[in-house]
Amino acid sequence: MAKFDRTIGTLRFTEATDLSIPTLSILDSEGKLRKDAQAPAIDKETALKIYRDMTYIRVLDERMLAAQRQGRLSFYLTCTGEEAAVVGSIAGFADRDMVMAQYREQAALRYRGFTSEQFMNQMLSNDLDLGKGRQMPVHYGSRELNYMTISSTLATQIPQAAGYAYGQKLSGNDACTVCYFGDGAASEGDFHAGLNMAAVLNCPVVFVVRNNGYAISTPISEQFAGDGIAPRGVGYGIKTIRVDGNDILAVYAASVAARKLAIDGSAPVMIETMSYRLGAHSTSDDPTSYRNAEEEQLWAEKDPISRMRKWLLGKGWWSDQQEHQLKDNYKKEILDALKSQEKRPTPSLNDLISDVYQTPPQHLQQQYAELQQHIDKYPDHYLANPAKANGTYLSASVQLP
Amino acid sequence: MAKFDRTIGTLRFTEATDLSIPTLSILDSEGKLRKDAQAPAIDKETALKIYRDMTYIRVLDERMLAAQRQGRLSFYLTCTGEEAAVVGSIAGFADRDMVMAQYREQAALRYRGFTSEQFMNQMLSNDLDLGKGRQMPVHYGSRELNYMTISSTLATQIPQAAGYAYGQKLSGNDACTVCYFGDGAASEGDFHAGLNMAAVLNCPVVFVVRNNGYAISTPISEQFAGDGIAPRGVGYGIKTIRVDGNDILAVYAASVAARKLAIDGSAPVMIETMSYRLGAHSTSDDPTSYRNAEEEQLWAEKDPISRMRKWLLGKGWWSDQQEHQLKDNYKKEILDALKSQEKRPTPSLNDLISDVYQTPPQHLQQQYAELQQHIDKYPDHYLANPAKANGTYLSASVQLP
Amino acid sequence: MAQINLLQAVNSALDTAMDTDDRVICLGEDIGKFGGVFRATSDLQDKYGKARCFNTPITEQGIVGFSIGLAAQGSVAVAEIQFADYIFPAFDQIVNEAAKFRYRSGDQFNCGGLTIRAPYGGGISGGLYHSQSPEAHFCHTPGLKVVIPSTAYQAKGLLLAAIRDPDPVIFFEPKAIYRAEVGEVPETDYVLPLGVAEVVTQGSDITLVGWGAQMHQLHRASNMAAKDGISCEVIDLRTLLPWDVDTVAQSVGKTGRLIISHEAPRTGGFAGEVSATIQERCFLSLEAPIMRITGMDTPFPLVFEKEYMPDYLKVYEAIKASVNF
Amino acid sequence: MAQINLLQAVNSALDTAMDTDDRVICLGEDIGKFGGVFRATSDLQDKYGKARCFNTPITEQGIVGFSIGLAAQGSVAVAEIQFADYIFPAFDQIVNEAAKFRYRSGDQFNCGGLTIRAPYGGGISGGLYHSQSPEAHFCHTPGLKVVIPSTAYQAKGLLLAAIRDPDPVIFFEPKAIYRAEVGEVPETDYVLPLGVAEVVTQGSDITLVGWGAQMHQLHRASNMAAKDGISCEVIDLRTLLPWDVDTVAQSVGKTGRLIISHEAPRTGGFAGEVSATIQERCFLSLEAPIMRITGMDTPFPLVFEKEYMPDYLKVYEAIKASVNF
Ligand SMILES: Cc1ncc(C[n+]2csc(CCOP(=O)(O)OP(=O)(O)O)c2C)c(N)n1
Ligand SMILES: Cc1ncc(C[n+]2csc(CCOP(=O)(O)OP(=O)(O)O)c2C)c(N)n1
Ligand SMILES: [Mg+2]
Ligand SMILES: [Mg+2]
Repeated sequence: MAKFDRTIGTLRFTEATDLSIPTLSILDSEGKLRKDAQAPAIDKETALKIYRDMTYIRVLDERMLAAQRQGRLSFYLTCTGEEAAVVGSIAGFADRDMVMAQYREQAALRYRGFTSEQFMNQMLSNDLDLGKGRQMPVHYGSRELNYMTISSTLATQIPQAAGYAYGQKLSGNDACTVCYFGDGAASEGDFHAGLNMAAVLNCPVVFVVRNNGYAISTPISEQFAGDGIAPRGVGYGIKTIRVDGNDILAVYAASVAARKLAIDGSAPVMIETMSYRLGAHSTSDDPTSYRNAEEEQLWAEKDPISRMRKWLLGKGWWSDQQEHQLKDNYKKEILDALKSQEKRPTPSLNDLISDVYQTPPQHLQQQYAELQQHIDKYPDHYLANPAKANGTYLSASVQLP
Repeated sequence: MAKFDRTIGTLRFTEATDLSIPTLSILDSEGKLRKDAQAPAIDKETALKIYRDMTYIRVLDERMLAAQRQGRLSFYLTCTGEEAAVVGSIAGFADRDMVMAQYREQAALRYRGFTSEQFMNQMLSNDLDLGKGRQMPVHYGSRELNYMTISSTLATQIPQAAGYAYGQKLSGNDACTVCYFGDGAASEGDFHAGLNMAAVLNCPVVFVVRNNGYAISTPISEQFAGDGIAPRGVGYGIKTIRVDGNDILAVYAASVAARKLAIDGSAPVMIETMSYRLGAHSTSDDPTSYRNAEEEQLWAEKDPISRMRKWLLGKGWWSDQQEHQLKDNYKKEILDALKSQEKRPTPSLNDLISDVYQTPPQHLQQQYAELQQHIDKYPDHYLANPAKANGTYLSASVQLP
Repeated sequence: MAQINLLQAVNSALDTAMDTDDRVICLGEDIGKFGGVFRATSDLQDKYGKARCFNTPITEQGIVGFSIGLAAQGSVAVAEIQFADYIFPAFDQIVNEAAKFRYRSGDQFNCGGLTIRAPYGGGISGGLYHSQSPEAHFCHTPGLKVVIPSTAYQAKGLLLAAIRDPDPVIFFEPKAIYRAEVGEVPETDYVLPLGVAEVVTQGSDITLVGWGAQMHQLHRASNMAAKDGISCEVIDLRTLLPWDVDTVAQSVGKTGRLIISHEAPRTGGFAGEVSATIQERCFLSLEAPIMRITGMDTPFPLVFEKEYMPDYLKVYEAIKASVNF
Repeated sequence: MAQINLLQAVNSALDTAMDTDDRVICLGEDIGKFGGVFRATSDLQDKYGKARCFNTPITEQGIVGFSIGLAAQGSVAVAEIQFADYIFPAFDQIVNEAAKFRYRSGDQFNCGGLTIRAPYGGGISGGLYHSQSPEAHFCHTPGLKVVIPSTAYQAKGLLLAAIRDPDPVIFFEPKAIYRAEVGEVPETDYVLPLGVAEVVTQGSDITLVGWGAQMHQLHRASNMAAKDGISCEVIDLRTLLPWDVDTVAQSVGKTGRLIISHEAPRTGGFAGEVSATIQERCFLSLEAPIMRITGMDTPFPLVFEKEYMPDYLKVYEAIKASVNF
């Protein structure tokens, strides 16, 4: 706690430059260890799992973008460019840790074991969707994998994550919460509420801020005036680190250390991953109107996946042949899953009213009965494969979410 | 704007202690200039006006506390202990600057020229209350004095102040906004919204955070875990200074400098005044259950008014005789005003429905007509000197606001 | 059984809830050592420790967000909002998050362990920001339950039911009668059912529906009317969402007349919902228009609070008007 | 006069407002260079400069708070909330601040220069968080005005009126018909009155009341009913707060029947208010219960959006039920 006991007789304002937070960087752009860097302990198995999942998500994102263009799903949103920030961080946590993410962290869900079929079921709102067809594509959730269902409303998960972590601490189950959000979401009031509460109530939660330069069209220069998000963590009394988000080893090292600090110290930790959203915000967006190709090119050259590949190749843990095979397998796996899962039926009509409450109250049951009667009068008009309808319904310039 | 270009190869978390913000202190506890201090330029007239207004508010607060106990008004809330933080800051601004305060800054309103009668009119909800008897005591406002009407909802004025200042800048009228709030209010989401917007949109607003140790019963140790509020300002990229809030010269010097920075640089500035709420939170509160007498005593010895008096006496600008006379005059002025203004009638019944909209819409006129008919049926039951009723209505353990 | 007041009944319910279930956690502004500005959480921190009963920073959106997370994790979170007037910063967390948490996840996750308590209502010279009755805002939100007690006995039984209910509940407490309302309350553990109205007085000529502090105005008006030979059936809704349509419809089927009364402004208030629904259900039984006696369509005033309030005299006049229609 | 769509009409209104009054400022998430995610603010930054049309950080409570301050200072603030679903973080600033600003200050200060625009409603496969119709929450708030256009012509005239109105206005835009709804819209400056409903179709058997995108369902149902020989009077409320009771009451006095329809969930929706009020005003004229055809009491669904929505078939069935009552 603050003591406020240092006094000074001369008037001087403290400025952002008085707190310079450096960026942790371990792998250079060629995938070599920096000379002054301490590489984290990472075994081959973990490294390859990380690499495979990053690659998987890159392939999934490309396939689903194409599928969206074909009208096979209504909406999609890629993680492209930020794979190391997401996979590198989640790899530092245990499976029992709860993940509360924003929406661009499908790579973390994959790392936990989400299957291609499960991704498809959600995006296609079919009868096997764990979310019962209620949310737009990419709003995943899995109780089994400790991955909280995504909400479109930005930043709401931040104070929730603090509370979840507090509950974990009380339960004494040696687990923490990892909470992801973007540079834009960090402007919401809920960010402030969540970080301050986490700090003063000693909640074991690790906040991973994905600073990717943009919030839809808004560059970070119009989102904040300070030195990124990291100094805010310091202001709340939270141990904070900034990392090169395209450097898998830096992200991983910071995450492993952060988890330990959070659990051993019963305290929040913040990691700011500096990266770039290489793709559009979503399939409803076209970034050419608000940023230039050079900037994109600059960042494309820093691609986190190829940087990690170079490192793996250097260590002799990976080969070009394995690379080709892996990608081909993923392409096939994903396409097969898309084809099979899009044939599945929609959830049952009753899922329109179930789960509003644990048990549907009388008025809702009555509304449902009336609906059924009505549908019986116009059987052709309703229940007509709505999953298909989704594909064409959205206007191309509607930004969702 | 941030460049994020400093990298580092070793893992290290940045902590609150990495940014140490000192407290500006100019007058020592004996009212003498600190050796290393640069005193601000302040003429005798300004100094005496500041002193008189601090003294006035101390007297007003004492009188109104007593009046509340006598049942002459329903509620009251003192500025005691923080007079230097409030008067010292407002003295650094121009009369055309807008003040957007929390509720404990009556001293700033006095500095602008609010009369004893005006204070009474508001607290007694009489026909001359500028607020037309609609708000609880201490919710002052004066268009003439550029003092925005107080709202009970904490922190809402913070983003509003940013917007107000933006408007001032566009109007090009060489004015800024000064926005007061407490350590507790700084936890609200609106704080975050307001400060970040002010910074990134270059609004000439000076935020004065009154850190007085408590928010009702909650000590700052349960309000935040960082080094007070000041580092948050730095995080937003706002020039920030912490001052001894009981040191009139430190507060004044910082405020004069802050106003200049805000207007010349079209940018927000933050001042954190370190002080103590010497009294109860309000007349509905009893602090003995949550803090101890020693702590109160410690702070009572740092009383900002007597510290300033010592300085004035040292400079030969003030005498004990002047002191007695001033206090006697204020006591009389205040008591006379209370007596005369409590005899005044209440506002007109029509003020129940006016100002909801600029022009009362039809449904409201109709509700009013029905009310009038109803009152005509029970003339003795309604309109029975409600100002008097206020005095007895409140339960002593209801915290308002 | 002891005679205690409504505030003590709330405290007793919290005590019982914490005592019978380790997972119950109370949090809010000033609710720790201080016991809350109204003292509803008195002694709980001493009894159950700082980990289970604690002060939060002043951030209603944070309090509710944090409590949702707690509940999702498996705790039972009882959050206090210091005044119902200050619940609005938490509106998004309540309406977009708590209310939709189970639905959007396909029942994989829920925050049913969440209860939000807030003192509400006028009658204490609180003016705009210490007097509001915001229940209608929440009643338009599927996924929430909204409960308001009017007696000490109800307060304990309904609050325990709310805390243990599998859905998120907003529990508004009528602060104007926190102390004035005194009754027999068992020291033991008991619950009253949610979603069920209470017919407090049987009658045959007209039905009066209300909740919370307003019940006392209805009783007083009903007594006045009785002297005129008018028999009022008085119904306390107790739960507003989901509300007990059957009980009200049955009563209006019998009396043919209905007055609904609440302190909140008329337009968009919950009386409109009750009126519209009963009109649909009892159209052919109605002998006079359903009437609403409510606060006026203004912010909550200070000096003219008495004139603004839907008091027993206004209800009494409405009873006569309805019966003479 | 050009044929333009509703979205272009909104853009044209903003352009006209900024052109005719220097004090008009547009702000919101992504509304600057990008022109907003729906392009409602296209070209405005180029035309009027970054000082008068700018991106804000992502903080709805900040956007509204900032805009209140701007308006209090003398600017005319037109804030965009990217989706009506995201207006809830700003609820406190809207309900406790904007709505009460003039009243609490005794008319010393006001924020009448504030207009909040937000695209609302379903029909775009948006699911829970890109489909909501939150108008009823605001209609229960004295001090606000709530306006919803249903055509391109209305959109321009009502938005200009809202921006110039001396009170804070919430302006919800029916995004499902942003492009589909095309009509003749003058390029010149014009306003349509707030608080006045429009009788869009005259009829004698039954009155249909709605607003926004729902008007199209009403028209379609009305056409179907016409083939059955039922003559519908269709009324577009346009302003919900304060709403035009007289026009609706007059119509129902004539037809004796009323259906109100909205997309928002039934319970606590604004149809309840209209029903309750008209029942009070037209009790003796009513020949059938007033009916409400609305969204269901669930969060807004995705796959079953079509089933959830109060479409023309549901309205048509209700018309028949009412007439055959
Ligand atoms: C409360 C709220 N406001 C606005 C939006 C609309 N919206 C969706 S994504 C987005 C940008 C978020 O940017 P950032 O947090 O940086 O994440 P990124 O997309 O860059 O990963 C916005 C404004 C929303 N979903 N929720
Ligand atoms: C939104 C909101 N939440 C809660 C309250 C109740 N309340 C009134 S004053 C107060 C404490 C504020 O403390 P601080 O900001 O430190 O100011 P101080 O009283 O110390 O000057 C609280 C919690 C309120 N008025 N508004
Ligand atoms: Mg971003
Ligand atoms: Mg304080």
